[in-house]
Amino acid sequence: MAVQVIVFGQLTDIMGNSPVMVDHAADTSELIEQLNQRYPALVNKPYIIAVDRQIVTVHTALSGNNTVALLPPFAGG
Amino acid sequence: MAVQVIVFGQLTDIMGNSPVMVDHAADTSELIEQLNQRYPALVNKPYIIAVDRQIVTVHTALSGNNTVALLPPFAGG
Amino acid sequence: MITERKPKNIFTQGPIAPSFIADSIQKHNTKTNIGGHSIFLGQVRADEIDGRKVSAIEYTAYEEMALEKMHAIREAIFAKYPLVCMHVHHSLGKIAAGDICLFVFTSSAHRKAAIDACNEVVERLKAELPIWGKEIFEDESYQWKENK
Amino acid sequence: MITERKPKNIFTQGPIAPSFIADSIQKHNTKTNIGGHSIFLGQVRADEIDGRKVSAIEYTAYEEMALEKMHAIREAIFAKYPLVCMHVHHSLGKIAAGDICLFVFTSSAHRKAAIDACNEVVERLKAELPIWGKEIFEDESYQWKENK
Repeated sequence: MAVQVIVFGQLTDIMGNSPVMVDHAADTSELIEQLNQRYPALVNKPYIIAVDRQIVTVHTALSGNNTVALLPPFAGG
Repeated sequence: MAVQVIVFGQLTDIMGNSPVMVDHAADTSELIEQLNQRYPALVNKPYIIAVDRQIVTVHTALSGNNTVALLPPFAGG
Repeated sequence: MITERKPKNIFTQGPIAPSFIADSIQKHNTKTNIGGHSIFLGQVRADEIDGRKVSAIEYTAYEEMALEKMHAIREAIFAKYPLVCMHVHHSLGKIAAGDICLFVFTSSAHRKAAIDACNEVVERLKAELPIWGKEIFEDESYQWKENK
Repeated sequence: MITERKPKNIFTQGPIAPSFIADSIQKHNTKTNIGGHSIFLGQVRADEIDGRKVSAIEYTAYEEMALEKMHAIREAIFAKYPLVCMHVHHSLGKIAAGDICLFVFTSSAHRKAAIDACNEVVERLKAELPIWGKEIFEDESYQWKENK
Protein backbone atom coordinates (compact mmCIF):
# COMPACT_ATOMS: atom_id res chain seq x y z
CA MET A 1 0.00 0.00 0.00
CA ALA A 2 2.85 2.46 -0.77
CA VAL A 3 1.74 5.80 -2.15
CA GLN A 4 3.95 8.14 -4.14
CA VAL A 5 3.80 11.81 -3.13
CA ILE A 6 4.99 14.65 -5.36
CA VAL A 7 5.07 18.33 -4.46
CA PHE A 8 5.53 21.58 -6.37
CA GLY A 9 6.31 25.25 -5.92
CA GLN A 10 7.11 26.43 -2.40
CA LEU A 11 6.55 22.90 -1.05
CA THR A 12 9.73 21.76 -2.80
CA ASP A 13 11.58 24.00 -0.32
CA ILE A 14 10.30 21.64 2.40
CA MET A 15 10.11 18.23 0.72
CA GLY A 16 12.56 18.52 -2.17
CA ASN A 17 12.05 17.74 -5.83
CA SER A 18 12.02 13.94 -5.70
CA PRO A 19 8.90 11.82 -5.09
CA VAL A 20 8.43 10.77 -1.46
CA MET A 21 7.08 7.29 -0.66
CA VAL A 22 4.58 6.81 2.18
CA ASP A 23 3.98 3.21 3.23
CA HIS A 24 0.69 2.96 5.06
CA ALA A 25 -2.04 5.46 4.32
CA ALA A 26 -5.62 4.33 3.79
CA ASP A 27 -6.78 7.76 2.76
CA THR A 28 -5.52 11.29 2.14
CA SER A 29 -6.12 12.34 5.77
CA GLU A 30 -3.80 9.63 7.06
CA LEU A 31 -1.28 10.51 4.39
CA ILE A 32 -1.21 14.19 5.35
CA GLU A 33 -0.88 13.29 9.04
CA GLN A 34 2.21 11.23 8.30
CA LEU A 35 3.71 13.89 6.05
CA ASN A 36 3.10 16.51 8.77
CA GLN A 37 5.11 14.39 11.19
CA ARG A 38 8.00 13.91 8.77
CA TYR A 39 7.93 17.54 7.54
CA PRO A 40 6.71 19.81 10.36
CA ALA A 41 7.13 22.88 8.11
CA LEU A 42 4.31 21.51 5.95
CA VAL A 43 1.67 21.95 8.66
CA ASN A 44 0.52 25.47 7.99
CA LYS A 45 1.26 25.67 4.27
CA PRO A 46 -1.64 26.27 1.87
CA TYR A 47 -2.15 23.58 -0.77
CA ILE A 48 -4.77 21.42 -2.42
CA ILE A 49 -4.46 17.68 -3.04
CA ALA A 50 -4.66 15.84 -6.34
CA VAL A 51 -4.89 12.05 -6.56
CA ASP A 52 -3.86 10.78 -9.97
CA ARG A 53 -4.17 14.32 -11.36
CA GLN A 54 -7.72 14.85 -10.05
CA ILE A 55 -8.27 17.44 -7.34
CA VAL A 56 -9.85 15.77 -4.29
CA THR A 57 -11.16 16.78 -0.90
CA VAL A 58 -10.10 15.18 2.38
CA HIS A 59 -10.72 11.51 3.24
CA THR A 60 -10.23 10.25 -0.29
CA ALA A 61 -9.37 6.54 -0.18
CA LEU A 62 -5.96 5.52 -1.53
CA SER A 63 -5.35 2.17 -3.22
CA GLY A 64 -1.59 2.05 -3.15
CA ASN A 65 -1.00 2.65 -6.83
CA ASN A 66 -1.85 6.30 -6.56
CA THR A 67 0.25 9.36 -7.13
CA VAL A 68 -0.70 12.06 -4.68
CA ALA A 69 0.32 15.63 -5.52
CA LEU A 70 0.34 18.53 -3.08
CA LEU A 71 -0.33 21.71 -5.03
CA PRO A 72 0.34 25.13 -3.49
CA PRO A 73 -1.55 28.13 -4.96
CA PHE A 74 -1.10 28.28 -8.74
CA ALA A 75 0.90 31.14 -10.21
CA GLY A 76 0.95 30.64 -13.97
CA GLY A 77 0.84 33.38 -16.58
CA MET B 1 -18.88 83.05 -49.17
CA ALA B 2 -17.79 79.90 -51.07
CA VAL B 3 -17.70 76.72 -49.01
CA GLN B 4 -15.66 73.66 -49.89
CA VAL B 5 -17.49 70.33 -49.56
CA ILE B 6 -15.74 66.98 -49.35
CA VAL B 7 -17.38 63.56 -49.19
CA PHE B 8 -16.26 60.05 -48.37
CA GLY B 9 -17.27 56.40 -48.67
CA GLN B 10 -20.46 55.64 -50.56
CA LEU B 11 -21.07 59.38 -51.13
CA THR B 12 -18.13 59.44 -53.53
CA ASP B 13 -20.27 57.27 -55.84
CA ILE B 14 -22.62 60.27 -56.07
CA MET B 15 -20.36 63.31 -55.80
CA GLY B 16 -16.97 61.99 -56.84
CA ASN B 17 -13.62 62.28 -55.09
CA SER B 18 -12.86 65.96 -55.72
CA PRO B 19 -13.98 68.82 -53.46
CA VAL B 20 -17.19 70.52 -54.59
CA MET B 21 -17.58 74.31 -54.21
CA VAL B 22 -20.90 75.82 -53.09
CA ASP B 23 -21.22 79.57 -53.49
CA HIS B 24 -23.96 80.88 -51.26
CA ALA B 25 -24.82 78.99 -48.10
CA ALA B 26 -25.31 80.82 -44.81
CA ASP B 27 -25.56 77.61 -42.82
CA THR B 28 -25.39 73.84 -43.20
CA SER B 29 -29.15 73.57 -43.89
CA GLU B 30 -28.88 75.83 -46.92
CA LEU B 31 -25.79 73.97 -48.05
CA ILE B 32 -27.50 70.56 -47.90
CA GLU B 33 -30.54 71.97 -49.78
CA GLN B 34 -28.31 73.11 -52.61
CA LEU B 35 -26.39 69.85 -52.70
CA ASN B 36 -29.67 67.89 -52.78
CA GLN B 37 -30.71 69.88 -55.86
CA ARG B 38 -27.41 69.26 -57.64
CA TYR B 39 -27.16 65.60 -56.53
CA PRO B 40 -30.67 64.16 -56.13
CA ALA B 41 -29.20 60.75 -55.19
CA LEU B 42 -27.88 62.38 -52.01
CA VAL B 43 -31.36 63.01 -50.58
CA ASN B 44 -31.95 59.78 -48.72
CA LYS B 45 -28.39 58.84 -47.93
CA PRO B 46 -27.32 58.54 -44.29
CA TYR B 47 -24.48 60.81 -43.23
CA ILE B 48 -23.36 63.21 -40.55
CA ILE B 49 -21.82 66.63 -41.18
CA ALA B 50 -18.46 67.92 -40.01
CA VAL B 51 -17.46 71.57 -40.31
CA ASP B 52 -13.69 72.01 -40.14
CA ARG B 53 -13.38 68.44 -38.77
CA GLN B 54 -15.91 68.98 -35.97
CA ILE B 55 -19.17 67.07 -36.10
CA VAL B 56 -22.09 69.53 -36.09
CA THR B 57 -25.85 69.40 -36.04
CA VAL B 58 -28.11 71.21 -38.51
CA HIS B 59 -28.25 75.01 -38.85
CA THR B 60 -24.58 75.55 -38.14
CA ALA B 61 -23.50 78.91 -39.54
CA LEU B 62 -20.86 78.91 -42.28
CA SER B 63 -18.30 81.68 -42.67
CA GLY B 64 -17.04 80.95 -46.14
CA ASN B 65 -13.63 79.65 -45.18
CA ASN B 66 -15.04 76.38 -43.95
CA THR B 67 -14.52 72.87 -45.18
CA VAL B 68 -17.72 70.89 -44.85
CA ALA B 69 -17.44 67.11 -44.90
CA LEU B 70 -20.33 64.70 -45.39
CA LEU B 71 -19.54 61.48 -43.53
CA PRO B 72 -21.51 58.30 -44.19
CA PRO B 73 -21.51 55.63 -41.44
CA PHE B 74 -17.96 54.77 -40.37
CA ALA B 75 -16.60 51.32 -41.17
CA GLY B 76 -13.04 51.19 -39.87
CA GLY B 77 -11.35 48.19 -38.35
CA MET C 1 5.10 76.75 -21.47
CA ILE C 2 2.78 73.89 -22.23
CA THR C 3 3.98 71.43 -24.81
CA GLU C 4 1.00 69.65 -26.29
CA ARG C 5 1.31 66.08 -27.43
CA LYS C 6 0.91 66.07 -31.19
CA PRO C 7 -1.49 63.58 -32.79
CA LYS C 8 0.41 60.43 -33.79
CA ASN C 9 -0.12 59.01 -37.24
CA ILE C 10 -2.02 55.72 -37.11
CA PHE C 11 -2.35 55.14 -40.85
CA THR C 12 -0.18 52.86 -42.86
CA GLN C 13 -0.47 52.15 -46.58
CA GLY C 14 -1.22 48.49 -47.25
CA PRO C 15 -1.55 45.54 -44.86
CA ILE C 16 0.08 45.34 -41.43
CA ALA C 17 2.83 42.72 -41.59
CA PRO C 18 3.17 40.10 -38.82
CA SER C 19 6.88 41.02 -38.71
CA PHE C 20 5.90 44.61 -37.87
CA ILE C 21 3.78 43.27 -35.00
CA ALA C 22 6.73 41.15 -33.80
CA ASP C 23 9.04 44.20 -33.88
CA SER C 24 6.49 46.18 -31.92
CA ILE C 25 6.29 43.45 -29.25
CA GLN C 26 10.10 43.11 -29.15
CA LYS C 27 10.50 46.84 -28.44
CA HIS C 28 8.68 46.40 -25.12
CA ASN C 29 11.36 44.04 -23.84
CA THR C 30 13.14 46.90 -22.05
CA LYS C 31 9.94 48.17 -20.39
CA THR C 32 10.16 45.79 -17.46
CA ASN C 33 7.31 47.47 -15.58
CA ILE C 34 4.92 45.79 -18.06
CA GLY C 35 3.23 42.56 -16.97
CA GLY C 36 0.58 42.15 -19.66
CA HIS C 37 -0.01 43.07 -23.29
CA SER C 38 -3.38 42.97 -25.00
CA ILE C 39 -3.51 42.94 -28.78
CA PHE C 40 -6.43 43.11 -31.16
CA LEU C 41 -5.95 42.42 -34.85
CA GLY C 42 -8.56 43.01 -37.53
CA GLN C 43 -8.27 40.66 -40.50
CA VAL C 44 -10.08 41.09 -43.83
CA ARG C 45 -12.73 38.39 -44.15
CA ALA C 46 -13.62 36.75 -47.49
CA ASP C 47 -17.35 37.12 -46.87
CA GLU C 48 -19.66 35.64 -49.46
CA ILE C 49 -22.61 37.88 -50.36
CA ASP C 50 -25.18 36.69 -52.92
CA GLY C 51 -22.65 34.28 -54.38
CA ARG C 52 -19.91 36.91 -54.72
CA LYS C 53 -16.81 36.57 -52.56
CA VAL C 54 -14.93 39.52 -51.03
CA SER C 55 -11.33 39.46 -52.29
CA ALA C 56 -10.17 42.70 -50.64
CA ILE C 57 -11.28 45.80 -48.76
CA GLU C 58 -10.09 49.20 -49.90
CA TYR C 59 -9.85 51.55 -46.92
CA THR C 60 -10.05 55.33 -47.10
CA ALA C 61 -10.23 57.87 -44.29
CA TYR C 62 -10.76 61.53 -43.56
CA GLU C 63 -7.22 61.42 -42.24
CA GLU C 64 -6.87 64.79 -40.50
CA MET C 65 -10.17 64.34 -38.66
CA ALA C 66 -9.42 60.69 -37.81
CA LEU C 67 -6.04 61.60 -36.31
CA GLU C 68 -7.56 64.38 -34.22
CA LYS C 69 -10.29 62.04 -33.00
CA MET C 70 -7.81 59.23 -32.29
CA HIS C 71 -5.72 61.68 -30.30
CA ALA C 72 -8.75 62.53 -28.15
CA ILE C 73 -9.52 58.82 -27.66
CA ARG C 74 -5.88 58.19 -26.68
CA GLU C 75 -5.97 60.98 -24.07
CA ALA C 76 -9.25 59.66 -22.64
CA ILE C 77 -7.92 56.09 -22.45
CA PHE C 78 -4.69 57.15 -20.72
CA ALA C 79 -6.74 59.19 -18.24
CA LYS C 80 -8.99 56.20 -17.52
CA TYR C 81 -6.55 53.25 -17.37
CA PRO C 82 -3.08 52.87 -15.83
CA LEU C 83 -1.40 51.99 -19.12
CA VAL C 84 2.31 51.89 -19.79
CA CYS C 85 1.78 52.29 -23.51
CA MET C 86 -0.65 52.08 -26.38
CA HIS C 87 -0.16 51.74 -30.13
CA VAL C 88 -2.75 51.85 -32.91
CA HIS C 89 -2.23 51.14 -36.60
CA HIS C 90 -4.90 51.10 -39.32
CA SER C 91 -4.37 50.24 -42.95
CA LEU C 92 -5.33 52.42 -45.91
CA GLY C 93 -5.58 51.22 -49.50
CA LYS C 94 -6.46 47.79 -50.79
CA ILE C 95 -6.05 44.99 -48.20
CA ALA C 96 -6.49 41.43 -49.46
CA ALA C 97 -8.66 38.89 -47.62
CA GLY C 98 -6.55 37.20 -44.93
CA ASP C 99 -4.36 40.26 -44.38
CA ILE C 100 -4.28 42.37 -41.21
CA CYS C 101 -5.86 45.86 -41.43
CA LEU C 102 -5.99 46.90 -37.75
CA PHE C 103 -3.49 46.52 -34.91
CA VAL C 104 -4.34 47.79 -31.43
CA PHE C 105 -1.71 47.14 -28.73
CA THR C 106 -1.98 48.11 -25.07
CA SER C 107 0.36 47.29 -22.18
CA SER C 108 0.12 47.66 -18.42
CA ALA C 109 1.65 46.38 -15.19
CA HIS C 110 -1.38 44.19 -14.43
CA ARG C 111 -3.47 42.59 -17.14
CA LYS C 112 -6.88 44.13 -16.46
CA ALA C 113 -5.98 47.64 -17.58
CA ALA C 114 -4.41 46.48 -20.84
CA ILE C 115 -7.33 44.18 -21.67
CA ASP C 116 -10.07 46.69 -20.84
CA ALA C 117 -8.27 49.55 -22.60
CA CYS C 118 -7.68 47.46 -25.73
CA ASN C 119 -11.37 46.54 -25.96
CA GLU C 120 -12.47 50.13 -25.42
CA VAL C 121 -10.07 51.48 -28.04
CA VAL C 122 -11.31 48.94 -30.61
CA GLU C 123 -14.96 49.81 -29.91
CA ARG C 124 -14.40 53.57 -29.98
CA LEU C 125 -12.19 53.42 -33.05
CA LYS C 126 -14.83 51.51 -35.02
CA ALA C 127 -17.61 53.86 -33.89
CA GLU C 128 -15.83 57.21 -34.01
CA LEU C 129 -13.06 57.29 -36.60
CA PRO C 130 -14.05 58.51 -40.08
CA ILE C 131 -12.81 55.48 -42.00
CA TRP C 132 -14.59 53.66 -44.82
CA GLY C 133 -14.11 50.31 -46.49
CA LYS C 134 -15.06 49.29 -50.01
CA GLU C 135 -15.58 45.53 -50.16
CA ILE C 136 -14.26 44.47 -53.53
CA PHE C 137 -15.55 41.18 -54.91
CA GLU C 138 -13.64 38.73 -57.05
CA ASP C 139 -15.56 39.96 -60.14
CA GLU C 140 -14.40 43.58 -59.44
CA SER C 141 -17.87 44.69 -58.36
CA TYR C 142 -18.04 46.25 -54.90
CA GLN C 143 -20.20 47.30 -51.98
CA TRP C 144 -19.53 49.65 -49.07
CA LYS C 145 -18.74 47.89 -45.81
CA GLU C 146 -21.03 48.51 -42.85
CA ASN C 147 -19.93 48.04 -39.23
CA LYS C 148 -22.43 46.20 -37.07
CA MET D 1 -15.43 4.79 -33.58
CA ILE D 2 -14.88 7.95 -31.61
CA THR D 3 -11.53 9.64 -32.06
CA GLU D 4 -10.83 11.80 -29.09
CA ARG D 5 -8.86 14.99 -29.47
CA LYS D 6 -5.59 14.50 -27.65
CA PRO D 7 -4.39 17.21 -25.25
CA LYS D 8 -2.08 19.60 -27.08
CA ASN D 9 1.21 20.54 -25.49
CA ILE D 10 1.18 24.16 -24.33
CA PHE D 11 4.61 24.21 -22.69
CA THR D 12 7.72 25.57 -24.25
CA GLN D 13 11.17 25.72 -22.67
CA GLY D 14 12.37 29.32 -22.32
CA PRO D 15 10.75 32.59 -23.40
CA ILE D 16 8.23 32.96 -26.23
CA ALA D 17 9.95 34.81 -29.08
CA PRO D 18 8.15 37.68 -30.87
CA SER D 19 9.10 35.96 -34.15
CA PHE D 20 7.17 32.87 -33.00
CA ILE D 21 4.14 35.10 -32.38
CA ALA D 22 4.56 36.62 -35.86
CA ASP D 23 4.71 33.17 -37.46
CA SER D 24 1.59 32.16 -35.59
CA ILE D 25 -0.27 35.25 -36.84
CA GLN D 26 1.02 34.69 -40.39
CA LYS D 27 -0.35 31.13 -40.46
CA HIS D 28 -3.90 32.50 -40.14
CA ASN D 29 -3.59 34.34 -43.45
CA THR D 30 -5.29 31.46 -45.30
CA LYS D 31 -8.19 31.27 -42.82
CA THR D 32 -10.23 33.96 -44.53
CA ASN D 33 -13.31 33.31 -42.38
CA ILE D 34 -11.48 35.07 -39.53
CA GLY D 35 -12.30 38.75 -38.92
CA GLY D 36 -10.67 39.33 -35.54
CA HIS D 37 -7.79 38.01 -33.46
CA SER D 38 -7.36 38.63 -29.76
CA ILE D 39 -3.96 38.09 -28.20
CA PHE D 40 -2.83 38.23 -24.59
CA LEU D 41 0.87 38.21 -23.72
CA GLY D 42 2.26 37.82 -20.25
CA GLN D 43 5.62 39.53 -19.72
CA VAL D 44 7.93 39.02 -16.74
CA ARG D 45 7.94 42.17 -14.61
CA ALA D 46 11.05 43.41 -12.81
CA ASP D 47 9.14 44.04 -9.59
CA GLU D 48 11.04 45.60 -6.73
CA ILE D 49 10.35 44.00 -3.35
CA ASP D 50 12.08 45.33 -0.22
CA GLY D 51 14.84 46.82 -2.33
CA ARG D 52 15.47 43.61 -4.29
CA LYS D 53 14.63 43.54 -8.00
CA VAL D 54 13.20 40.51 -9.81
CA SER D 55 15.59 39.53 -12.61
CA ALA D 56 13.72 36.41 -13.79
CA ILE D 57 10.90 34.00 -13.01
CA GLU D 58 11.57 30.28 -13.13
CA TYR D 59 8.39 28.44 -14.11
CA THR D 60 7.60 24.83 -13.26
CA ALA D 61 4.40 22.88 -13.77
CA TYR D 62 2.71 19.61 -12.99
CA GLU D 63 2.74 19.10 -16.73
CA GLU D 64 0.49 16.05 -17.19
CA MET D 65 -2.21 17.54 -14.98
CA ALA D 66 -1.88 21.00 -16.55
CA LEU D 67 -2.29 19.58 -20.07
CA GLU D 68 -5.38 17.58 -19.06
CA LYS D 69 -6.87 20.67 -17.41
CA MET D 70 -6.00 22.90 -20.38
CA HIS D 71 -7.67 20.38 -22.67
CA ALA D 72 -10.85 20.61 -20.59
CA ILE D 73 -10.72 24.42 -20.67
CA ARG D 74 -10.22 24.33 -24.44
CA GLU D 75 -13.25 22.09 -24.93
CA ALA D 76 -15.37 24.33 -22.70
CA ILE D 77 -14.27 27.48 -24.55
CA PHE D 78 -14.99 25.99 -27.98
CA ALA D 79 -18.42 24.88 -26.73
CA LYS D 80 -19.16 28.39 -25.43
CA TYR D 81 -17.77 30.68 -28.16
CA PRO D 82 -17.90 30.49 -31.99
CA LEU D 83 -14.11 30.43 -32.39
CA VAL D 84 -12.21 29.57 -35.53
CA CYS D 85 -9.10 28.71 -33.55
CA MET D 86 -7.27 29.03 -30.28
CA HIS D 87 -3.61 28.64 -29.34
CA VAL D 88 -1.99 28.71 -25.90
CA HIS D 89 1.71 28.68 -25.07
CA HIS D 90 3.27 28.91 -21.60
CA SER D 91 6.96 29.05 -20.83
CA LEU D 92 8.81 26.72 -18.48
CA GLY D 93 12.27 27.35 -17.04
CA LYS D 94 13.95 30.66 -16.32
CA ILE D 95 12.39 33.64 -18.11
CA ALA D 96 14.19 36.97 -17.79
CA ALA D 97 12.38 40.20 -16.91
CA GLY D 98 11.05 41.75 -20.14
CA ASP D 99 10.57 38.39 -21.86
CA ILE D 100 7.24 36.85 -22.82
CA CYS D 101 6.08 33.84 -20.75
CA LEU D 102 2.45 33.45 -21.88
CA PHE D 103 0.82 33.69 -25.31
CA VAL D 104 -2.95 33.22 -25.67
CA PHE D 105 -4.34 33.64 -29.19
CA THR D 106 -8.01 33.35 -30.20
CA SER D 107 -9.64 34.05 -33.57
CA SER D 108 -13.23 34.34 -34.73
CA ALA D 109 -15.35 35.72 -37.56
CA HIS D 110 -16.58 38.65 -35.44
CA ARG D 111 -14.46 40.24 -32.74
CA LYS D 112 -16.59 39.67 -29.66
CA ALA D 113 -16.09 35.89 -29.50
CA ALA D 114 -12.31 36.13 -29.87
CA ILE D 115 -12.02 38.90 -27.25
CA ASP D 116 -14.30 37.24 -24.67
CA ALA D 117 -12.75 33.80 -25.19
CA CYS D 118 -9.21 35.20 -24.86
CA ASN D 119 -10.06 36.88 -21.56
CA GLU D 120 -11.75 33.79 -20.19
CA VAL D 121 -8.85 31.53 -21.17
CA VAL D 122 -6.36 33.85 -19.45
CA GLU D 123 -8.45 33.97 -16.26
CA ARG D 124 -9.06 30.22 -16.15
CA LEU D 125 -5.47 29.38 -17.00
CA LYS D 126 -4.15 31.52 -14.15
CA ALA D 127 -6.67 30.08 -11.69
CA GLU D 128 -6.74 26.43 -12.73
CA LEU D 129 -3.43 25.31 -14.24
CA PRO D 130 -0.89 23.83 -11.82
CA ILE D 131 1.99 26.14 -12.69
CA TRP D 132 4.35 27.87 -10.27
CA GLY D 133 6.82 30.70 -10.59
CA LYS D 134 9.93 31.33 -8.56
CA GLU D 135 10.77 35.04 -8.61
CA ILE D 136 14.55 35.22 -8.69
CA PHE D 137 16.13 38.44 -7.50
CA GLU D 138 19.31 40.02 -8.79
CA ASP D 139 21.16 38.80 -5.68
CA GLU D 140 20.09 35.17 -6.42
CA SER D 141 17.64 35.08 -3.50
CA TYR D 142 14.07 34.18 -4.43
CA GLN D 143 10.43 34.12 -3.43
CA TRP D 144 7.47 32.18 -4.79
CA LYS D 145 5.18 34.20 -7.03
CA GLU D 146 1.56 34.63 -5.99
CA ASN D 147 -1.25 35.38 -8.44
CA LYS D 148 -3.67 38.05 -7.28
